[in-house]
Amino acid sequence: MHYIYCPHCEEYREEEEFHAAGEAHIARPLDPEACTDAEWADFLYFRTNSRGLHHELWVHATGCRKFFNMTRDTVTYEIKEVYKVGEQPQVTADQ
Amino acid sequence: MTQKNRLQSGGRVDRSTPLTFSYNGKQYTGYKGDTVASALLANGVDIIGRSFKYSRPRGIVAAGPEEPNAVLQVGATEATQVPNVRATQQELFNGLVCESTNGWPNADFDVMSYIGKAGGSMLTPGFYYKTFMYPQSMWETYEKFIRKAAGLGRSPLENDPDFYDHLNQHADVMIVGAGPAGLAAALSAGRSGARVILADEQSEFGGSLLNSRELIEGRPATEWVASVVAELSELDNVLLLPRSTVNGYHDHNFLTIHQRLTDHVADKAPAGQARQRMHRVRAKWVVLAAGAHERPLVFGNNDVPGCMVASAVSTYINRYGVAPGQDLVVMTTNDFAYQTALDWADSGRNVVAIVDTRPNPNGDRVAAAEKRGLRVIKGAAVIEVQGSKRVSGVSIASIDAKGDKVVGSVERLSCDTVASSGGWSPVVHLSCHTGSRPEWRDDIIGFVPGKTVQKQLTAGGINGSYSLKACLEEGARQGAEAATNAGFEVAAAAVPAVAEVKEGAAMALFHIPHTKPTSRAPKQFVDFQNDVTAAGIELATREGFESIEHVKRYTAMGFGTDQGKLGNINGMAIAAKSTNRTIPETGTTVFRPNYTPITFGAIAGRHCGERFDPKRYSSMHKWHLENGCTFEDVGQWKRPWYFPKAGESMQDALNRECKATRESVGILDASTLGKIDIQGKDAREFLGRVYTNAWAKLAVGKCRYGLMCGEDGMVFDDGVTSALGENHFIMTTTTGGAARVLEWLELYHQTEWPELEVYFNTVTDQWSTMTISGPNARNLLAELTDDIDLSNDNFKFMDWKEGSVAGVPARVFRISFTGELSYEINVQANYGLYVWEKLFEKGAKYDLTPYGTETMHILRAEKGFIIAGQDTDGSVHPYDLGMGWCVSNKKPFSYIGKRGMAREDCVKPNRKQLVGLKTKDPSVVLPEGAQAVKDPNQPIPMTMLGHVTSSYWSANLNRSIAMGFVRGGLERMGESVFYPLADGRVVEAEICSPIFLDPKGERQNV
Amino acid sequence: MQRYSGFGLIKHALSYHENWQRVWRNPKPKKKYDVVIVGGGGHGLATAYYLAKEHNVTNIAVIEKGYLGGGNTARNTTIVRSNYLWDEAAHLYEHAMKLWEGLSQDLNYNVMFSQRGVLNLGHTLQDMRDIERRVNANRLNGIDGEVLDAKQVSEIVPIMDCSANARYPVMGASWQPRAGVARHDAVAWGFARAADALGVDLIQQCEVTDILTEDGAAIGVETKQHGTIKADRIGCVVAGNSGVLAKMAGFRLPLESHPLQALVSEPIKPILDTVVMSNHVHGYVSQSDKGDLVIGAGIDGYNGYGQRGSYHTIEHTVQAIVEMFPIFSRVRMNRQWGGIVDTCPDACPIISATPVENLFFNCGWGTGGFKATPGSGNVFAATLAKGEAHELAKPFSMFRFNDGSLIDEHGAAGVAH
Amino acid sequence: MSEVVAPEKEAAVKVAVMNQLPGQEPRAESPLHHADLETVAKKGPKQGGVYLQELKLLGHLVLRGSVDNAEFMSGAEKVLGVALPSALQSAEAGDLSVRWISPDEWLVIVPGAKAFKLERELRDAMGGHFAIVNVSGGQTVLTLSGPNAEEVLKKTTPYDVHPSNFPVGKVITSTFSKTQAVIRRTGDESFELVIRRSFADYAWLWLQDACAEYGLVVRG
Repeated sequence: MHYIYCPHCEEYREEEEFHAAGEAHIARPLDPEACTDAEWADFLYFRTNSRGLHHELWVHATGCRKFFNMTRDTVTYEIKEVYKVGEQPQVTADQ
Repeated sequence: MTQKNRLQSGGRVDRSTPLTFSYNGKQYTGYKGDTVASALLANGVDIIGRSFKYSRPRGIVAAGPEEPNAVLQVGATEATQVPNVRATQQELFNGLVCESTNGWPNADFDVMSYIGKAGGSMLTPGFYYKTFMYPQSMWETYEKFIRKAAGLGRSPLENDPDFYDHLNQHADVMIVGAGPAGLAAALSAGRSGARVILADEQSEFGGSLLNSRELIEGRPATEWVASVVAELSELDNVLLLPRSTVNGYHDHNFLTIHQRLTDHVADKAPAGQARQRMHRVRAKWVVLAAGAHERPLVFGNNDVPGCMVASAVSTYINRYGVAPGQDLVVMTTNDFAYQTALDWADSGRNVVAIVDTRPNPNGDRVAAAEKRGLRVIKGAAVIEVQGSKRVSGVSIASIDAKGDKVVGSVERLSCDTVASSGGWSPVVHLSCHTGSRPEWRDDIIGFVPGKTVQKQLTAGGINGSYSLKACLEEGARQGAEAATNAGFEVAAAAVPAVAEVKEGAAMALFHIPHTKPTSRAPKQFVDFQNDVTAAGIELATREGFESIEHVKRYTAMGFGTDQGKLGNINGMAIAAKSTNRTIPETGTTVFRPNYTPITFGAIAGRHCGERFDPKRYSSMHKWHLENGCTFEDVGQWKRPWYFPKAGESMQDALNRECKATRESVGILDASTLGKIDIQGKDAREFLGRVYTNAWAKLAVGKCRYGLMCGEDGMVFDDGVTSALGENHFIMTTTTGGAARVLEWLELYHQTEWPELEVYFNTVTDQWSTMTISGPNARNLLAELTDDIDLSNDNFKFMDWKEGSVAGVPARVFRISFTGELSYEINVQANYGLYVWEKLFEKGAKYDLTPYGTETMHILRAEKGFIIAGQDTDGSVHPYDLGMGWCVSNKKPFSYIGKRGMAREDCVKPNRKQLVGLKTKDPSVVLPEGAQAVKDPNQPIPMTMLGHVTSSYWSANLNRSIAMGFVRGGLERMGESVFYPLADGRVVEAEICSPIFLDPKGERQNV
Repeated sequence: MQRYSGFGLIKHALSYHENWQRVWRNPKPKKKYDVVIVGGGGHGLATAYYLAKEHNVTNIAVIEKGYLGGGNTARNTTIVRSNYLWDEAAHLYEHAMKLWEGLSQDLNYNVMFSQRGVLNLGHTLQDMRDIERRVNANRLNGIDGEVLDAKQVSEIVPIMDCSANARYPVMGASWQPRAGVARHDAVAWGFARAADALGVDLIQQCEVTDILTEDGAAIGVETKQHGTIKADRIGCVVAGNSGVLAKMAGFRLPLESHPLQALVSEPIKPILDTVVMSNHVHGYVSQSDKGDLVIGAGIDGYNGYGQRGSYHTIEHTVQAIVEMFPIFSRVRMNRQWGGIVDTCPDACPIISATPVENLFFNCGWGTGGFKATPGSGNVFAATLAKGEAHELAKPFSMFRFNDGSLIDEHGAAGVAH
Repeated sequence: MSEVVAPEKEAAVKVAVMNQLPGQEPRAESPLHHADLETVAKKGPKQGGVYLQELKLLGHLVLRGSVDNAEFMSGAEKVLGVALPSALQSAEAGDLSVRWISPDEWLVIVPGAKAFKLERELRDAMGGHFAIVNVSGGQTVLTLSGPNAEEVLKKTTPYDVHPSNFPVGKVITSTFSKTQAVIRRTGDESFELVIRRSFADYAWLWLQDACAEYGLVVRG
């Protein structure tokens, strides 16, 4: 039962206020027509699905309705950091 | 009936307040302060139930949540039945009614026991898996008997008359357990000013101190408890929760507490009171002070009533003033149980012997017992119990130093009670809930909480610290540390003086050897509730079930309602020994929530019945109710479905509504459609990216229909969006899709295209929307507006105008989902009902007819308009729907869905495509969901071409109409397909255009 | 293999059960196998069994990092049904159903497959349309099923609230009589015992740390406890951990692993003798032979390998159960737990070759893998034996996500099951 | 209707601003109109642990804009008489109050009749990229007060409403039972809830049930 710091509301909120929105940093190809079917599928469906550190997108659904990123351990469920959309994670697996 | 085992004095029961209760139909008396278990023991009740596999008589063995046998059906009425209540935890109240859960005709005399005795030798672990296989057809029959034999209590058959409650709590320090350690922790933390919650499952605080005769500062420990509780209750930053079990410990220090508010008062909660309450706690720091459970030893016939856990015997004597027998034999591997012998002796009963498995025990309690002249037999053990419905004696024998085998001769002692102690198991349960694995410690012969990522501290028995002094010190220290960590600097509370007791070393012994091998010795029980024996565990390992998880699953050890609190460690020890491994090598035992079982109703809380899920209403709902509307659930909304008049069938009503709309004018409450206000200079660009069609040239004052797809190119929503201004649009969505579409827009704006200047706001609830549709729509509207020129030239189809309707400022959209001349009137919701009623005032002369979703569906189907979610299923793109006209691939930006619908499989020929369907027999209405085939006579499995998505009787066309998917359908106009139905009929239908009425669309343009 | 029977049980009772043989050996792994199957859950063990039984490939190892059947096999709610919507899925699950129907005898191990029927409730008009569509498709595919109205439903489950004043009244249901439940542990043990008897090496407590490849082809696995184990073909059947193994082999899968929770009540006397599922109020329940009400919770939205989920998911599920069965309000929840489910975007599995030659994956069963156990193992065995997908497995290639030929079973998959 | 901007009159209208209020005659009905709280108030108890009142038919304006947009921020302050508050804060000026909703969103509440005029003034005073949406008909305000009001909120929202975390003036949007609400502490024992219209009946149903044990006093 996660306790999540919303970087926009700037305080901790209960998980019930949030939705997980999948893996973070999956940018929409700038020129979709230039993508092969396989490349498009990679954007659309294929995921790293990390066991351990995972960068993911959440939305403060019943709060400020803003999306933000989170680095979370998918085994211990520890939240290592939250950061705004457009920012890069400080905590990464290769550290 | 006299309470023959009740002592003249002593204990915490109130002898001046007798309580009567019934057990298995007999009346008994107990006292205020009793549990059902202590009252039954006081009354000399030995047999509390029957074991489910062997149907052996069972008695009470423990005094707390670890009790495996005393599991009763409680409840005076059908509606208030509660199955599987632990007698050791149920406080006695006047009029309580309880029964044994197993045993027929009754627990005392039980026929099954003979079958148990006869068949018992076959009921080994896994016997289910090894038999009942032949003949195959018989299994269902066998299973009925197996199911009957299983299960404990029964569910009530009437609805629960009580209600339950939730409270969200936030604490700086959450302390679990109000024994010496927990109380000391609460003192430290409480004095710091931190928000503290102290919860304990028992009716009063004090934990083990309530059961012992230890002194604190020279006075009875309970006096110290009282003084601490008094101080804590003075602090308004401290919340004290008795009768409150912390049943679950979840990630990020979220804990659930199950508080029993009225179960000690009566079956049914007093009027207006919640029966139980769940506290949902988010704690900065947690102190686990849950203590430890004593382990019984595993020996022959150790389940005969009269065999108890040593500390439980002391508890019944010291806390309840009950000595559950006359002649006691104590068997122990440690010093603690000597106290039980002393308690027993001091209660005036006879201690036959203390049988100590250690060759030369030393320690203060041993000395005290010997000083008191009690017989202590060293290096020996009780290898077997005599008696069936009550202990009548024991066989004891010397055992070797390792406790592996019997050495020397067997002596018999007669007694009626056997108290055994194999040492203590810390209550590590909660610490396991978040995935932390307990660690074995040889010095305390038990598991303690393992490493955790939670902000958790532990104090007292849970750490294997069993002396009162250690508990108090650890509690005070950890309470202070928790508060300090939570930001409240504080020193540990001073610890009161207690006598130090010297403990001799305990012996690591779990399974008492017998003169015979385990497989042939009398049954030696490990898990009483599931009838798991030492022989069973050895058999499991012999068969190759070596992982402790396999052993548990194969034997069912630990799967009972006590979750193996007494048995698991003994079982692991036996499994370890029989596979020549140490206990830690064998594995650990990980506990999951709940610590003890929790009422479903309490978990559900108030979210039941009409509060299960919100019902959303439009401003006109009251009118709908008053006008006999039948409603349809659409998402959380209650939408008008149809408006039957007296005596009308549904079809009658629909026919009337449909005709009235096409012939005069009908009205629909369309308020539930999602509405999103879009402002910003890039609004147009944004629309162009999320809709499949073009938006660049939509003039202010105009409306346009749009399709929304996912990146996979599949349609997921649709609706009309109107240009209110150059930089201002209002988008409509499906009723069910509103929230999803808004989040979709926000997702793309916030993550992909933040540079676009646009804001989205929901205005679904802001506007009441009423659609008047039909040839008389204009005439009706004209009577209510004087500032809108409704002429066809000025106010064209797909225009919107602002003006007043019935004197209320309105936005009127000339859009049509029925194909008729239609106006969608939007007014601020505060005026919705007013305008609606005005429309009916003026509408009378046009026979203005209210219609609901069903007529709307029929009318739009006559026009071949789709309903997203009914005619789409997430696997169809616009071209499959024959809606290529709604796709613009000239747009510079690659809108969402464009690439997806260009994938190989999406452009291949012969996909399933949406077409109209005319049954050959116009009177036959195809069932929605019917599957099409080319040749109805082909063998099964048949090749299916697609299914019927929408199908109705059209009163206007006086025939049935349908839409559905047919493989390659758009190229197969005029061909026939066949629908083999469940009732054997085969319906032939012709593929046609889905536009059944007014193909040129003239009616909406008049 | 020591044959099991009622008579045998009596015989053993007379000898104090001292002569029962091991159900499986504890072999030391060989250096090389024809086929190595990674993952000793139900699907992996079934794969090994059918490889040995139907394809005469017996030089097989099943490598399990924990204990046999200790993953989702041990954690699911044991529902078995085959009433899926799309032909591809329906044929696959029906293939499994037919195998279930003789499984106890085939394995000489009672998996307690109990065909007590499954109800999928409908609470809205769209639910009922979807049910009609699915049942019609099932019927023409040769799968038993019928559409029931609310009255018929309440006759089958009189203790359920089928009244009109429920928040979401029951409008009807689909009913598959041949569906039911089975004893999950027994399925794994039965397949393991039978596979072992056919010579399959079951290697427990052996964790794969790498997949060894040589110019684009898999040649074996590296293990923590037993070093290198070579193989001509490798089949990965590791459910929630599929992504981890794919990473070792250097590719990604269209999967995300989520926590899926379940819970049981205390054992009570028989009161519910069928399986009831509701997508709309989001709960489903059956009663085990032990008497527990076995209840499945919804899937948690975030990725998780922790074998535990969030409490409010449990709350919502219990609310749904109390909404459907108000009389259970005073019954008590005994235990809850979680599994790791590997979910595909179209709620259908992947049974497929991979970008790495000789490496095959069987995964993506999401919340519904148990019911497919024998069928999954059976078609995957054929796939591994021939090196190309079994006819029934072809539509479930991982490459369907490239061309877009998904098999969207979200409707039929519905709630976690 | 003189102030109405009819699109066809002003060719290049950027945003359609509309006075949604009629004259006196048409009857307005708040989201809880059907519950007839006036009668409940008359008939019901006068003393209890929780006091509930609907502040109906107020003017609700949603302001959207970036804090980096000086014209937006200063324009708002000029017209409102207070600066737009920062995260989780609220501000008041006379009969006007403003709540932070999200980093680019604020909710202004004024007497119903003032909403349109205020929107006009704000639009005139602001520049750059911003949005204003009149949601007066889409939501309503409930006040919850009394010695047990905080306890009722603890049953209703997982948010920590203890004064140490939720002091007077603080405003949050959070889960409200199974819907959501904007919750503001207006006093030691008083709170303001902003509820969406279509959920108002559910909120009313919920509050009646959750307040029962303390005694609910409805104020008309």
